[in-house]
Amino acid sequence: MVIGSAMIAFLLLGLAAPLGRRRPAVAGLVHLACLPPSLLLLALGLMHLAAPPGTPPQIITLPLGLPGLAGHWRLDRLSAFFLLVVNLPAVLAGLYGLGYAPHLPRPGRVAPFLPLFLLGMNGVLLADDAFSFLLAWEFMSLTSWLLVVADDGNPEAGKAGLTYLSMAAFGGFCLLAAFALMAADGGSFDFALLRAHPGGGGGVLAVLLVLLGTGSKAGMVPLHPWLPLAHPAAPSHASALMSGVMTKVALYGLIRILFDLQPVLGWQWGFALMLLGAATALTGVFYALMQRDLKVLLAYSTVENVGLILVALGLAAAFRAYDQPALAALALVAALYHVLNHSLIKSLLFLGAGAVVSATGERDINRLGGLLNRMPVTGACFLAGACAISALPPLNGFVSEWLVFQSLFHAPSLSHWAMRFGVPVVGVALALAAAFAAVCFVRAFGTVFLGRPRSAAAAAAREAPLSLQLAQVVPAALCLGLGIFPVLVSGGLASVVAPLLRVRLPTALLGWPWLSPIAPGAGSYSALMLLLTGVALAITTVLVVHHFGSQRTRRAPVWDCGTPCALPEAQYSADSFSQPLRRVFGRPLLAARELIDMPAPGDTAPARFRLEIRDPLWDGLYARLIRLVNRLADRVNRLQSLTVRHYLLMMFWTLVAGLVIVAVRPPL
Amino acid sequence: MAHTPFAYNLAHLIGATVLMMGFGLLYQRRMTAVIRTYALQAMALALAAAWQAAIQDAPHLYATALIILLFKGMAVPAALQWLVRRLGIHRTVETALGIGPTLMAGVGLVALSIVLVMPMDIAATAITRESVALAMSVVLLGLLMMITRRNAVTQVVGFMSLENGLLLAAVGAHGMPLVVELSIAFSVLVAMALFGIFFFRIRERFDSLELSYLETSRGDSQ
Amino acid sequence: MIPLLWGILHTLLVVAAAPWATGLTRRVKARLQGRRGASCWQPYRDLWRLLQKDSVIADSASWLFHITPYVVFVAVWLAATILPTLTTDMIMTPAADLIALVALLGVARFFTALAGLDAGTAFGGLGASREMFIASLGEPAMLMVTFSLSVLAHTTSPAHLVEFVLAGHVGLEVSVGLAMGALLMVALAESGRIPIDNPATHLELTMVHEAMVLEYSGRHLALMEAAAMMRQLLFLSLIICLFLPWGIARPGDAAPWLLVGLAAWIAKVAALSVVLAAYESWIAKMRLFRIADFLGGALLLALLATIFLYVSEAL
Amino acid sequence: MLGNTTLTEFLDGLRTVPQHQPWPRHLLDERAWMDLLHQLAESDWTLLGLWADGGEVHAALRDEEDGAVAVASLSCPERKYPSLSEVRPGAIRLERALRDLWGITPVGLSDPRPWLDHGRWPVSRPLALPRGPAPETPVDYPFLPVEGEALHIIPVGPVHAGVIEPGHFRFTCSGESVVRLEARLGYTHKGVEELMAGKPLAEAAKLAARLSGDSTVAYSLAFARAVEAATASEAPPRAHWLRALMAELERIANHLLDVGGVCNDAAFPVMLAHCTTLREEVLRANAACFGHRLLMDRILPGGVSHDLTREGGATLRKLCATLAQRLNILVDIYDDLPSLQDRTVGTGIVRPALARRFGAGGVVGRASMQGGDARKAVAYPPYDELDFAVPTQPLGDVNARIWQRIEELRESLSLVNQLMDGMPGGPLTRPIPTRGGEGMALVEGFRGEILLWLRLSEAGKVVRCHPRDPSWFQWPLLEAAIENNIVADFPLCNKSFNCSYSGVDL
Repeated sequence: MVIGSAMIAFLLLGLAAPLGRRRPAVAGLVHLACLPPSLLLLALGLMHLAAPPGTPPQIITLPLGLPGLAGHWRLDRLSAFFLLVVNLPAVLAGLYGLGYAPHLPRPGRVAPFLPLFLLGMNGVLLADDAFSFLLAWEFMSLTSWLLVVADDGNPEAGKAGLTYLSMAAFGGFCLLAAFALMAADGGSFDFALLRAHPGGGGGVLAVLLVLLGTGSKAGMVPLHPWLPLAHPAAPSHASALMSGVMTKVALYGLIRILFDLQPVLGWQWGFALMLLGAATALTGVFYALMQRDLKVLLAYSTVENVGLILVALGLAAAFRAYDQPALAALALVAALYHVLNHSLIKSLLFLGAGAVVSATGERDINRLGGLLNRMPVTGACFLAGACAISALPPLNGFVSEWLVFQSLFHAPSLSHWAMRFGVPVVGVALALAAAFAAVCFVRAFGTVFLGRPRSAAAAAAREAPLSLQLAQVVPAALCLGLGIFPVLVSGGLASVVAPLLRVRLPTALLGWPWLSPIAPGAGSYSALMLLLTGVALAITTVLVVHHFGSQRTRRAPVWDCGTPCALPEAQYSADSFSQPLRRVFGRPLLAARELIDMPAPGDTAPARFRLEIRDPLWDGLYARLIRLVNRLADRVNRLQSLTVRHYLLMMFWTLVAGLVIVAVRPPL
Repeated sequence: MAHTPFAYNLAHLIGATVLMMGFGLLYQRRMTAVIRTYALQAMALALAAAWQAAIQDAPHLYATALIILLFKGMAVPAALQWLVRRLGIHRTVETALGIGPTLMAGVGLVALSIVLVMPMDIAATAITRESVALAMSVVLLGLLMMITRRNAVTQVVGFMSLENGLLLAAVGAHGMPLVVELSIAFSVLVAMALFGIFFFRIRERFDSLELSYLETSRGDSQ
Repeated sequence: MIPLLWGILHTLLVVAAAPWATGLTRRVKARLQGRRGASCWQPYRDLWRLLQKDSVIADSASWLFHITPYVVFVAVWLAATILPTLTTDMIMTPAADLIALVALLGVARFFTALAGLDAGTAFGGLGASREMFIASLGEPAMLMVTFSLSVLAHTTSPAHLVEFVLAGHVGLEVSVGLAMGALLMVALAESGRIPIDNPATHLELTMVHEAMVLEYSGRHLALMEAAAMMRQLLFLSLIICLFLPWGIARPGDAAPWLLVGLAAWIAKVAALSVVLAAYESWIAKMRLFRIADFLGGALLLALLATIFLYVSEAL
Repeated sequence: MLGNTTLTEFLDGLRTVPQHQPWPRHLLDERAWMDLLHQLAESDWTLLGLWADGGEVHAALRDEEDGAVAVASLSCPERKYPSLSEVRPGAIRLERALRDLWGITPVGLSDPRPWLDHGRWPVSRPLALPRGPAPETPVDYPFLPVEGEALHIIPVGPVHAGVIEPGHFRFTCSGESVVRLEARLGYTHKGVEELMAGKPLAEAAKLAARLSGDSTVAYSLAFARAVEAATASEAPPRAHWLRALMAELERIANHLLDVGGVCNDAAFPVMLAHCTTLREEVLRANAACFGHRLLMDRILPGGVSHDLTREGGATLRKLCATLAQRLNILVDIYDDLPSLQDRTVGTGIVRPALARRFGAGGVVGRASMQGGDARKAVAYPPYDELDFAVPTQPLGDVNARIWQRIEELRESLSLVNQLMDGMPGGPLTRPIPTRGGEGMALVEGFRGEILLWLRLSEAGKVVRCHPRDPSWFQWPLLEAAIENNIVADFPLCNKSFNCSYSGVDL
C-alpha cells in the first residue's frame, strides 16, 4: 500500500513535471516533491529492518505484466536494506536539487526524469519476478540515460549518452537471456519459483550472463568504460544518484540472483568474482588517480569501490561454497556495509563536487585551489567524504574496509590451492587500492580546496546556498555516525544476511562497543573507544601545549624556503602530485610516456612537455569492437537497397532455419 | 630420526634466507652488490649445511659447509669482484626485464614451486615439502636471473645461485655422500674458469657499449 | 582498575620515551661518523625550545593547517597506545588491531600531506606527493605483513599476537622470517629514515617529510616533530612486539614483572636504535624511484610469507 | 681561408697592442671582428674570456691545436658590438653581464634579459662612464618559457635551508620530471672590478686573494702572474715552486671536501666526516708551514711571503703519506658501496660535445672528456718541469666527476712530493718594477682555469682588473645535466659541479 502510493507519486511527478518545464522554479518544486515518497520508502525500509527476526517478507501481486502473468512484488530484508541505500541519497539529492536544479542550463530536461529514475530503481529492488525486474531495470537505464544527455549543449554528454545506451542495452540483453535460461527449467519467471528450485537451469551460462548484465551496470572491469563518461555528464545530483546508488542497484541484482535465486554455485565463481573485483578496484583507483576532471575522478573511484564490494561478494560466495556460512556472512555483511557506506560517501562527494562546479564553473582540478577558505562548509564536508572513502578511522569507510580485510584474512583457510594463492594476491590488490585511494583523495582535496587559487574563478568562489550545504552536512554526519557505531549497523546487516545464508553473524562477541565478528581474540575494532581515547589525548595535548608553550600565533606571508613566489603555478598541480605513481605504474598500465623537449642551456626557445596516455583496454578491446561494428554496419547497410524478392528470400530462409531449430531441439 | 620442530624450523629459516638472497640477487642493480649478495647466499647455504650436519648427525656435512663457505662464500665472490673491477664493468646490471616485474615473476615462480611440491608424498624421507619448495624456488630464481640479466657476470652469478639451490636440496637430503658435493664444487670451478675466459673475450664489446647502455639504463628512468 | 592505570602509564611512556629513542639514534650516528654528537636528551630540549616559540602561519593556509599538528600527534599517539610495549594487559587491546593501527598512521599521513599542500608552496606539494607515493607501497606491505601474521595466529590484535608467539605456537617459521624482513623494510620507509628519507638533510629538493612540515613553526612544529619521533618509536616497538616479545609482562603477572617488561622494552628499543643508526650510517639514500622497487620488494616478501604458510600448514 | 687557419695566422696581420704580455692583444675593426665571428663558427678555438674595458670589448681565445692564446679587442664607440653568443654559447652570460655592467650592447644576443643587475643597485651600468639611473620600478625578470599542461614551478633559493651560497634555481616540472631548469645568479655582487681600479698593487693583491675564499691561492697566483707579465718581471724560481706547492695543497683540500660533500648529498655523511678530517689535516699543515690555514695572502706579486722550513717539509711529506693511504681507504668505501654508486652512476650526465661547446674546463670539463688544464696547456713554471698526467673521464656523470677529483687528488699528492724533491733554493721575492702595461694570466684553480687580465698605470697602480672564474662556463652545463633526471637528484648534480656563486658575480 505504502509502496504503491510512493511509486505512483514518483510516476505522477515524472509525468507532471514536463508541464512546467518553461519555469525553472518548477524544477525545484519537483525535487521538493520527490522528498516525501523517498522519505516514505526510507521509513518503510527502516521499519522492515527493525522488525523482529522471522518477520515474513511482504508480498504483493499486481495484475500487471506480460499477458497471463501477474506482476510480483516483494519486500524482504535485502530489499528493505537496499531501499535504505537508494532512498537516503535520493532524499539528499532531492534536497540538493531544490537549490541546484533551477540553475541548471536546462532544468526542464532534468526535473521529469529524476522521479522516474527513482521509480525505476525502487522498482528493481521490489520486483519479484523476472519480467517486473527487467521492466524496472530498463526503466532505470532509460531514465538515467535521459539524465546523462540532459545537457544537450554539451557534445561530450552526447557521446557519453551513446556509449551508455549501448552498454545498457548490452547489459539488459544479458539479463534477459539469463532469466530466460534460468526460467527455462523452472518454467516460470516468478522469483518465488526460482527460489524454490535452486540450481535449476541455465547453470554456468546463466551466471555468466548475470555477471555481465549486472557487472556492466555496476562498472565492473572490463565493462566499465561507459561509467566515467556517463556519470559525470549528468547534473551533479543525478551523478550522485547514478554513481552512489544505481551501481548499488546493479549489485543488488547480483546479490539477489547469486545469493537468493541461484545459491548453488561452485567456489570458482567466488574466486572469479574476487579476481574481477580486485582488477576492478585497482583499475578504478588507478584511473581515478590520473584524472583532472573532478567528477570523472569520482566516477572512477566508484569503479574502485564496486571492485571492493565484488571482492567481498566473491569471498562470500566462496565461503558459502566451502560450507563456512559464518565467514560467508561476515563477507556479505562487509559487502553490504560498504554498499551503504559508498552510496552515502559518493553522494556526498558528488554533491560537494557539484557545489564546487557551480561555484566556479570549473571541473578541471588543476584550475581550482584554495576553496576551503571560501567554501568552508562544502570543504569540511568534502574532507569528511575524502577521509571516509580513504578508509580513515573513525569514519564509516574504514569499518567496511576493516570487515572486508578481516574476511579476506580468513579466506586462506579455504583448501583449494588456487584460493590459497589467489587470496593473498587479491589482498595485495585491495591493499594497494586502499592506499591509492588515499593518494587519490589527498590529491583531489588538496588541489581543489587547499593551496592558493589557480584561476580567477576559483579565487572568486562563494559558498553554496543553504539547501546544498544541508544536503552535504547530513551525509557527512551520517558517515561519522555509521563509523562510530559499527556494531549497530553490522547487527542490522546480519539480520539482512541471515535469511540468505541461514546463519546470523555475531557482530559483537566482546560486548557492545567492540566490533568483533569472528572470535573474541581474533581482532576487534571499537571506533567509539578510539574516538573517546583520541579526544582525551587531544585535550591533554592541547592543555599541555598551551600551558607549557607559547599560545601566540602570527599570520605572515608564506615562507617557502625564503623564496615565496606569487605565481599560482608555484605549487604542485594535480598532475604533478600523481606523477611519481604515474611514472612507476603508468608506464606498464597506461603506456604513459612523458615527452620532454629541453633546449640546450642558453637557448631561449620554449621547453616543451607532452604527456601521452593511452588506455590499453579501450584500444585493445573497445576500439576494435567499434571498428568491427562499424564494418558490420557497413555490410548490413547494403540490405537497405535490396529488391523485394531478396527480402522475401531472407524471410524464407529465416523461417526455415527457425523451423529446423525447433525440429532439432530436444523436447523440454 | 625424529627431529624437533625447532630443528626443522631453523633449517627452513636458513633455507628462507637463501631464498631471500635469491630475491636480493634479482633486486640489486650494481655488480658489486650482486656479487656480495651472492656471497651472503653462499654463506647462508653453508650455515644450512652446518645445521643439517648438526641435526642429522652427519659430520661430513660440516666439511661440505666449510667448502661452501670458503669456496663459494669467499673465493668465488672475491674472484668475481677482482674480475669485475679488472674489466671495469662494476657499474650497472643490464636488465632485459625491469626489477619490479622480475621480482613479481620471482614470486610467481615460488608459488609455482609450492604448487608443485604440495601434492608430493614425502613422508618417507626427512626432506620436508617446505625445504624442497625452498630449494626449487632458489633454482628457479637462478634461472630467472640468467634469463633476465643480460650481462655475462650476472648470468654466471645466476647460474651459481641456481646451483646453490641444488646444494640446498642436497644438504637437506639424508645420506648424500660428500663426493657429490665435492664434484659440484669442482664443476663450479670449471664453470668459473670457462666464464673467466669468456669475459676477457667479450671485454671489447663492453667497452664499446658502455656509454650507450649507461644512458638507457639509468636508475630512475626504467 | 589496574589495566586502566597501566594503560595510562603506558600512554605517557610512549610519548615520553620517543624523543629519547630518536636522540639515541642521532648520538650513535654521530659517533659512527667520528663526531661527539649531542646528548640523547637533546630532542627534549629542542621540543621545549620549539614550544616556547610563537607559531607563524602562512596567510594562504586554511584552518586545516592549524588542526593538523594536533590530529597528527594524536593519531600517532593513539596508534602507539594500542601497541603493547611493557605488558599485553592493556585496556586498549580490543579497541583496535593492526589494521586499525595502519589506518591510524594513515590518518596522520593523510593530514600531514594535506597540510603540506595547504600553504600552496612547491615544497609542501613536493613532500606530500613523495610521501603519498612512498605510502602507496609501504602501507600495503604493512597490511600484507599483518595478513601473513593473522593467517598464522588467527588474530590481528597485536596483544594476542604477542600471546601467540609467547605461547610457543610459532617457532622460527619461514613465514615469520619473511614477514619480519618485510616489516623491517617498511619500518625504514614509514619512519622516514635513510635510505628512504633523510631527516637530517638541508637540501629542500630531496626532502620528503621535512618538506611537508617546512611551513610549520613553534608549537605546531614541535608537535609534528614529536609525532615523527613517536612514529619511529612505534615501529621499533612493533618489531619488538611481533618478533621479539620475550620479557613482556602478561595479564595476571605481578607488578615486578611489569618492571621487568619495562626494562626489557627499553633495552630492546635501545638495541634496535643502535642497529638502525649503524645501518643508516652505512647506506646512502636511494634514488626516489628506486623506492618503488624497495617497497614493492617488501610487499612481495610479505606476499611470499603468506604463500609459504600453506606449505608449512600442510605439514 | 676559412676552416684551416690557426689563431695566430688569423690575427697575424692585425694591429697589436704594445706591452700586452705574455700573449699578444690585437685591435680589430668591425670587419675583422665579423671575420672572427665567421672563423669561430668554423674553427674550434676556445673562448677563454670576454670582458670590457672602457669602450673596448676584449675576447681571449685559444687555439687548441697549437695552444696559441691571443686577445682580440674591438673598440665600440657606439656602445654596441656583434655578439659572440651565436658561435660560442659560453659567451651568453658573459655578454649579459657585460651589458649590465658596462652598458655595451651585444648585437645579436638572443637573450635580452639582464644577468647580474637585478634592478636593486642604486645605479645601472655601474662601470660605464656616465652611469645610468637606477630603475624606478622593480624589474620583472621573465624566466624562459615552458609549454605543457599542468606543470608546476619550484623556485629554489636564493635563501636555502642549508648554509650555502645564494643562487636561484627555477625548475619547471611535471611531478618529479624536470622539464626545464634555469639558474639565476648574481646575488653576491661586490663590485670588485671597480674596487680594484686605482688600488696600489699590494692592496689589489689582497682583494684578489679574497675573490673566492676557497680559491684564494689560485686567484693570488693569477693576480701575481698577471702583474709580473704586465711589468715584464719574473718571480724567483723558489717562489714558483712554493706557489705551485700551495696551489696543490689548496686543490687537495678542496677536492677532498667536494668528494665528501657529494657523498653527503646522497645522504652518506660518513664519507663527508672522514673527508672533512682529512681536509682539516691539510689545513693544519698549511697553518703550520705557511702560517695560514687557507694560505691567504701567501702569494704576492713578485714572489711569496712565507718560506717552507725543513720541519714544514717534513710535515708535508708526512701529510702526503697519510693522505695517500687514507684516501685509498675512502676510495674503496666509495667504490664498494652499491647504494652510493646507485646514486652517482648515470646521474647528471654532461655530454662531451656540450662541454666542448661551452669551453668548460676544470673537473666538470675533464669529467666529460675535455682535457684542458692550464698547468699543461700554459705550462707555467714550475709545471713545465714536473711530471704529471691530466686524467679525464669519458662518461660525464656524477660518478665521473667524483672519480675525476679522486684522480686529480692522487696527481696532486704526487706533485706535492715532486715539488718537495725538486724545490730550488734562492730568494723568495723579487721587486716589481713600477711601470705600466697589460698582463694576462691563466692559472689552474681547483675548479678549472682562472683567467685574470689587468692593466697597470705607469704609477704601478691597477687601472682595470678582470678576473674570470672557471664557473662561468660550467654553470650553464648544470642546466643541461639535469635533463632526464628528477628534481630530487639536482642537489647531487649541483654538488658534483660545485661551481662558484661568488666567482661569477664579482
